[in-house]
Amino acid sequence: MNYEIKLDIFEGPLDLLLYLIRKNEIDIYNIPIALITEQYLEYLDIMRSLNLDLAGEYLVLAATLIHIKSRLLLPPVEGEEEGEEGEDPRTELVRQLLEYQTFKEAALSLEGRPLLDRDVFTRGAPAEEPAAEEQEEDAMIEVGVFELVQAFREIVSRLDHSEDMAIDTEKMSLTDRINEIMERLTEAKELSFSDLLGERTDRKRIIYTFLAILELMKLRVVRAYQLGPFGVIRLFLAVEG
Amino acid sequence: MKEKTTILEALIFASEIPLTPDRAAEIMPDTEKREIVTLLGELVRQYEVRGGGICLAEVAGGYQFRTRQDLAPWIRKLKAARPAMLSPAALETLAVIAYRQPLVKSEIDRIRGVDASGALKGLLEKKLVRIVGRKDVPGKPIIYGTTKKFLEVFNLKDLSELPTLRELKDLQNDGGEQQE
Amino acid sequence: MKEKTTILEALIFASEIPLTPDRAAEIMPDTEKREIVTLLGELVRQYEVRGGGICLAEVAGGYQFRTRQDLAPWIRKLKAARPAMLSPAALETLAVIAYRQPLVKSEIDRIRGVDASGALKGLLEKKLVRIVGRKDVPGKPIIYGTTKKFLEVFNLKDLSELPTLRELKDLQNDGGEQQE
Repeated sequence: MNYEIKLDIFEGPLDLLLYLIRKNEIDIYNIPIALITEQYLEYLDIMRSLNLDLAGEYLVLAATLIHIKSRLLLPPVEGEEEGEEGEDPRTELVRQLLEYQTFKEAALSLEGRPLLDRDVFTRGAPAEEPAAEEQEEDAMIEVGVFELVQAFREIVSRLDHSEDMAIDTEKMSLTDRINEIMERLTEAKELSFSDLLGERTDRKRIIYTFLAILELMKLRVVRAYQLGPFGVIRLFLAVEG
Repeated sequence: MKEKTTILEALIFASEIPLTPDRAAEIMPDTEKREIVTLLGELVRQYEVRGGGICLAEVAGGYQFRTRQDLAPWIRKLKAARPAMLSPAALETLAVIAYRQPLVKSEIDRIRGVDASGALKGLLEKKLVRIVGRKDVPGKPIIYGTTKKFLEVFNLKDLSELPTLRELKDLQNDGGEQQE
Repeated sequence: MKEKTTILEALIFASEIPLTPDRAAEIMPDTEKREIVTLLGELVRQYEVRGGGICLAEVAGGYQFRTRQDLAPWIRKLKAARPAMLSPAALETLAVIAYRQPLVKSEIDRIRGVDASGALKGLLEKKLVRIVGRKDVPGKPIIYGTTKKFLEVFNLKDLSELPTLRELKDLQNDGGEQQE
């Protein structure tokens, strides 16, 4: 076999497989699995010997190929796998390859479009600013969630002390609850635990409400009083807004 | 030249993003959107007929002046910088997102047969792809979609201007050896 | 239109600074500077005669397209409601509040390592951040949190839809795919 191909050109195992199919001028609907598996494994060996970082996905596909090969070799078992009788074990792989090939084509067609700053260019000079009038207050904001989390990540990475800054969705649900409680307390001045729970008393809500109150007490924003043992717990804002 | 066309031309020129007919109608309250659309169409043709170095392109739902495509070598000389290209991995990932959006990362990985994390992050940073929301299934995975900037960069009026996957498939079937 | 004029027009349009005849001559080595000056003069007149929304002005020894001066009121209207960009400081402050809320200013300052007063004021004005309450400690510091508008602007159903740091980290762990 001639190995002078550029190994790093492959975008993944499916790409490598497509390459082998094309190279051998094989009908994609009738892949000679034994041949292709053999060549695929040889390529993996070369990649490994060149110390190329072999993504796990390459090995997964190798296993799939070997599995398909073994199924093709076995005589069909009577009775077993009745539903799949006659089903070619290569079908799923072919479907996946065709789908991938379509998107590869889509990528090429995207690249063939007149690209901004490669093929076409917009006005280079910044627009002259006529004397600016005051900006509208409700101006839209042009950043997305990704920019926000990235900004936070950068700050966290700057912190030298290893404070636990991991944020999970649980914490954020808790924050939602805290905000809701604060809003309601600011209006009502005083609320009981069951007032806060309202109609919806699913388990998660009860837990988060309880945790939110604990958090607010710890923050010294809210005070809780109980009228005698087993009495109703009443919550107050510790400081008037 | 009609006064209204003149105003529209100046607005398109001064706008940092493609000017939408809606935006133009907001700025020109005496002109109906229908009239604006007609005038914009006339202006596009006017620039076509003139055949100068600039053309009026319809992108991302709006209108923007752009240099004519065949003059790119001259502009590249002016800018003296190699345009930033997307890697094949980034392009593939972008194609999957463009055609299958809104979708989650595991779906991208499945189609490409490889982990798309690196490519995805690059596309988010380039603002070609954005986080649309979360899917209401266990684990609440993040849903991705393309941005307006994607339309601007790839010179698309809207997503429907992309060739359909069927058209691309047909291309493959008659194309034969299209790689390399 | 002459091919050379077409190239000049595209170069002027795409140039970040007024295009000088010298620079144009560098880019177009087959054309003498004298010819370029003549062509530029013709182009200026062409735009004058056309009387559109754009004119070609001679500024700072070079040539630049500008909107016609008398159309300035329209351009001002266009610019008035332009999307406001958050400054990096504002974005950082907002990120800290979004992820660590409810929290007091001293906590924001501590995390960011700089005084957040200015950024905080801007965020309150933009109604992205609000005063949640006061902490019952000496000085009664104000506690901040994000608003409903924050959720709207960032297209979030609720705060738990914010991507987590872990999710972002997962995206970049695979740095293998070079983006160029």
